[in-house]
Amino acid sequence: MPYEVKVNKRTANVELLSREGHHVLIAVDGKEYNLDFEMVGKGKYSILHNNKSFNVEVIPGHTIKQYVAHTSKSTFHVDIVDAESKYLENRFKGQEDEGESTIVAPIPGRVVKILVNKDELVEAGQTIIIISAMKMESEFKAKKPGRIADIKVVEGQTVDARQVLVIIEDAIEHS
Amino acid sequence: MPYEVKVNKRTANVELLSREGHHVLIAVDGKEYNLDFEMVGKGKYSILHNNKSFNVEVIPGHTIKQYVAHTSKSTFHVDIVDAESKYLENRFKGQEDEGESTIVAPIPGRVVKILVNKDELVEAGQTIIIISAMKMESEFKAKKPGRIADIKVVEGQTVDARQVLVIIEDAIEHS
Amino acid sequence: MIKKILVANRGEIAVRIMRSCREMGLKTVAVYSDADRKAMHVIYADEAYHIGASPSVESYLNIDKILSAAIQSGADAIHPGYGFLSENALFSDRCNQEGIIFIGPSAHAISMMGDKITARNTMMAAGVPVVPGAVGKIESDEDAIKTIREIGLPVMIKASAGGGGKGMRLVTQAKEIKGALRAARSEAATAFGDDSVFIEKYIQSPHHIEFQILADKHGNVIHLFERECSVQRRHQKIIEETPSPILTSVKRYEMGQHAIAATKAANYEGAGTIEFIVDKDLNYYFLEMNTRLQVEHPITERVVGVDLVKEQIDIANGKPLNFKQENLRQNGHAIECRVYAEDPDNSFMPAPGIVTHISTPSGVGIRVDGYIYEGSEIPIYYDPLIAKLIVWGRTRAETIERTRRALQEFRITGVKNNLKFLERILLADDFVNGNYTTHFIDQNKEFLMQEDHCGDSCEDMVIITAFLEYLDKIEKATPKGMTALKNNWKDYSRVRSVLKL
Amino acid sequence: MIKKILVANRGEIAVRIMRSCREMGLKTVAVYSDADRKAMHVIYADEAYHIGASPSVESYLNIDKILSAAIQSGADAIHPGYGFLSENALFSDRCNQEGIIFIGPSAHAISMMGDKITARNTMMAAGVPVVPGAVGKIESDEDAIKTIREIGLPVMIKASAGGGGKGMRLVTQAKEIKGALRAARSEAATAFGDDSVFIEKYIQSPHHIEFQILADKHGNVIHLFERECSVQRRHQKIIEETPSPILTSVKRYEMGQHAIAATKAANYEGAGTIEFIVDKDLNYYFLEMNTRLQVEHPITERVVGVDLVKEQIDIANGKPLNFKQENLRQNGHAIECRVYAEDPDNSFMPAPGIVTHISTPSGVGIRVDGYIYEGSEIPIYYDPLIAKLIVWGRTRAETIERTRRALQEFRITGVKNNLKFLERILLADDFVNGNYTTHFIDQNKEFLMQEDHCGDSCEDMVIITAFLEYLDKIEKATPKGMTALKNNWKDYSRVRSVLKL
Repeated sequence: MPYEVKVNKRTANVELLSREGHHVLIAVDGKEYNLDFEMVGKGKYSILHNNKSFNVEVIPGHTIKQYVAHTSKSTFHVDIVDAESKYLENRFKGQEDEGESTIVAPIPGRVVKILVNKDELVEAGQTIIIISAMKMESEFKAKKPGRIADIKVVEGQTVDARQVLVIIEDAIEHS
Repeated sequence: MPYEVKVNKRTANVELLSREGHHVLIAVDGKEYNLDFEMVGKGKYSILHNNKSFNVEVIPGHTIKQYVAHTSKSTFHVDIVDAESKYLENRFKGQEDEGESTIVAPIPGRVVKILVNKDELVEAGQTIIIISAMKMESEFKAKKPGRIADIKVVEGQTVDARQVLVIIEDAIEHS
Repeated sequence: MIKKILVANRGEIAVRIMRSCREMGLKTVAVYSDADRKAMHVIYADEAYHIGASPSVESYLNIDKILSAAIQSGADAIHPGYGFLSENALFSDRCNQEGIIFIGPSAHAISMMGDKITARNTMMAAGVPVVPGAVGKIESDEDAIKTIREIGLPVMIKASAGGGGKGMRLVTQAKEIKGALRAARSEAATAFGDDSVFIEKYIQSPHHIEFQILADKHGNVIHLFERECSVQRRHQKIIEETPSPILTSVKRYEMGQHAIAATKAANYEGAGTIEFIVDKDLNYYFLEMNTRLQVEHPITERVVGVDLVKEQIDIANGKPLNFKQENLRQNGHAIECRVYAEDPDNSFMPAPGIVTHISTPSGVGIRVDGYIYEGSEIPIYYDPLIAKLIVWGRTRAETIERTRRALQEFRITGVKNNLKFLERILLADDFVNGNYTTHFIDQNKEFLMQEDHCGDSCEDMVIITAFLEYLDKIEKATPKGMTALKNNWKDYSRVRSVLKL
Repeated sequence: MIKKILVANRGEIAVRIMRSCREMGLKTVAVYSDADRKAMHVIYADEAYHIGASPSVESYLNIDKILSAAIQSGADAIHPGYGFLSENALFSDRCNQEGIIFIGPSAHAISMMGDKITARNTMMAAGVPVVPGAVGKIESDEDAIKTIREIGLPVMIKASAGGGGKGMRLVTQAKEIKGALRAARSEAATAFGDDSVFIEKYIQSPHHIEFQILADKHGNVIHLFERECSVQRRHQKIIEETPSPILTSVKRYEMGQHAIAATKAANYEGAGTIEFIVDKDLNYYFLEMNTRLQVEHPITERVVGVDLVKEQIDIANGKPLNFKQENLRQNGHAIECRVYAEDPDNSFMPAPGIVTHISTPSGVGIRVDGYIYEGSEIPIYYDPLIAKLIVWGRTRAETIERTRRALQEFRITGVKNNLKFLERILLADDFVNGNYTTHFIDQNKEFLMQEDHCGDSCEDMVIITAFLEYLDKIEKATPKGMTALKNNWKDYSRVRSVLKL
């Protein structure tokens, strides 16, 4: 069964042709690779291809289909696309805006200051909240004008990465 | 429920009195310890006791009740004794001889030479088999006189640790 | 003689200090906050005392708690490391009062060098060149305008109590003076509780070169040559090296003599650093004195062949210096790279988290000072410095090649870090040619943010690896029976018949 | 100029060579046996070629397979490391015939130094002192008796083609001569296919001191001072140091000159080692020449400040030496500890296996050369050397203290190893005082086999840890529902009611 694999901006068709022990025959965008593929640690692989030695380490991302992969030179973001992913992708196409009205902590940290109140109207670019991590403060701003629908944290609170901090609603819709 | 724990030649009574998160109250031979007990890696523990910092690493042994433990200074062999172990211990008491008539590989290696044939009578101290590992050859000898009942390996064969190599029967019994 | 040392710090420097203590046969005491119970310095120490909640003000900056741990443990000395309380005169004093040796200078020396105006005046009196500027603090706008007219634009307005770039404002045009003054004062007041500022000539394209010094209690002072610290991002040093690629031996000698004079003028005891700002014509000016061990001290250790922490302890014990100036030499070249938990691709945002895997480089010429281990957590509360790579080579060229090799071997996963950014610096022409100032990062931004191309088949290997890892994971997640179903039709019918029963 | 190097070796030395190649911008080619597919040198290299089954004779000693990998990969040079084919004259020759540079001496030099009698005669001709003994090989028992009468008992009978202690017999009494001769001949015939033997005076309580030399293709020869290698067990070196604790600067100078003379006499090119046997009065005698890189080369690198592998490659490229004798110095002190996978508690039985965890020491003065990683397998087929710890200090005393600290930090679990045995050596008075000969291990056996006592509460901590780990394991192994039952009676009744439905 062929899969699509996205790496950075490229989408590649991948088909596993055969796998016996460490011998792997696999095609990427129609190009066949005959590999000696060995795991040498958790998520760490040694690959020999035509006697060239490659080392790739893959780390699970937020879902089972996402990985961050490292070679000695570069880092890649990889997504495995299967039928389910495709369905979800199509379903949510054109809805990318959706996430824009919430402010999410990109890193774990501590809420230093909340500069808005609930129901307050804010401008695009207005600083909403300040998070501190490792002696550095980062300001988070509204991406578009709106109304503060909810503030999910309080000053002094420790937050995790990806935690929702503030929800901003489209002001026009609700005014 | 109190357990017995054997460490080297000592047998200690151990009773877990309470455990909440990293706070452990435990008695060893009646002496109570109030510990800050934290895992800092697989099998690796940092223990604070009256502000003294101890580091112990435990590695599973051949059964779930056996461990090898390392501190920064020493290595220990630890056995957990529970009802089942005690039963087995009593059952096999006085039968320690049993293992003596087999020669078992103490380390993984390669069979270099087998110096006896099946059914041959051997003397105590006679060299039975030579195993080579890491450029070093080790000779294994009969512990008591007997008859070679079975040879489980052939020359050139790679053997694992604890693999049975040769079985020697008591010669008198079977003659 | 000191027998037990409490290290009032955390992270790599706490571990590094304890290593030297252990070599000297001294017992070590760690202190830790909530976030650091499982930190390496707690594991490494002989004893460990909890001193409070995670934020530094409640733990590593809490003088009372640290002193009470010292007393409880029976430590006879405290090593403050760098940062936290290391340049806190009150702490030095309090240790004294409790009869605990503070491994560092006296409260008086710390205060004197901590106030930039006093330090500046002390240096001028000692004949050490300072950046042209006002002799004292600026009292009014008129005062500022007059001073700036005297020394000429551009100038830098600086907070007297300053450090780390805070309370600093560059003025290039006359009309900016008043606004800059107001901004600098307000920032200084917020950051240091003191709005005093002074004015210095702004040195364009400067180098930042510092001299390591050691001073004992018997009046002996030596310097251990320079460190070139011009590779900085937002006043944060990233890479340091010694010898400096721009110094001549004549200048080195002169600056060394001035560094010694500066140290003597401050009545200084212990290890310290005299920072100079150097222009492209090698004119140099006293910038400030750091009255503590520096992050970058290992490159001096490597090239000069000393253990600076041991020297600090010997000095604190009242011993005369182990070296005479004439016996010291710079052997070869050393580079330090600071590994930060930060995300270069996302404006160097700090990146706390859990380290899932770490491979440190080793072999000829490599030293790594760090404190993280697999499974360890890098907390959100403290400095993002997670490791230091110190590389030695016979020549500067060899050291650069070796540093690149070491960076390629260095791998930390689980937390984002600047290892690849460091590798790019080591590849940048300006760095390789030794032709860089404090503007290096800005001037080379485009080059530094590029990634090495990994090649077509390399990218395919990445795709294949992630894909096979995914398949393995799916396989494992699928219940055993299901796998049997997929793989074996015979089993399938058998299962079906069982289900029918 | 060499652009791609095949490393005809495995383990730590293969990785160590590749590190220097990478620093020089050279491509590296690994070769590997079945057992080594996942070995570090394969992972580290740019290319890797499978050369056969696990036993060395079928892979790392297989000249044809290695040369064919070299040709296929387009490597222009081969580095043999130590052991395996490194002192094989035929291999050096075959490389030559294929137009591939052999990084090492000519076949002629290897052969000449490989035959102990020829080497001995060459040295005598060059004025290098040799152990008093016969000038040639012993033809008959009478010959032997006559020779022994001349030089006096005790004597050592040695195989001409010998090495590693094989074909050697000590004779202390006249009546032992014939038996010893027969035994030595038979062992030599079995081990080397050549039963030639010769006789030397037996040096009692000797030191084993070797000089590192470098010789280029232009007739320049330098030495890089000595290494003291007297800490041995069964002719296997365990710890080496430089400078030697017993040499005087006069002796060092003399021996250095003789090492250079010996090298010139052998018409030698590349890196090599002149081994001397030294008695308690500092009389020294040529023992043998090792025509390759030594295991213990890093202590010389550290103290002299060179990368010997880079020097080897430069020499192979035809470059003149990078140093003049008068510019070389010994800076400080260095000790190497060899970490073996062996079980000191069980007559040092080899201990292959899988490494479950490894913590390597780091910080000031520490270098580790190794090849194992977590999860890596140490195969049964090869040398038990798994890592080398190289420690530098300003003085010998500091180096010893630092080595102890490093050994305490060093932890390898999963395979038995000699780390604690090494620590005991560093604590032994005879070692600390620098007062040891090749009999050191035997003479200190009792002390070395003791364990540091861990203290009563420490033993209790071990008991507690193993016990809690056991409880956790039991807990995990118990099905979820069962745990619920045990912990919560409310849940229990809920589960019961579900079961009733």
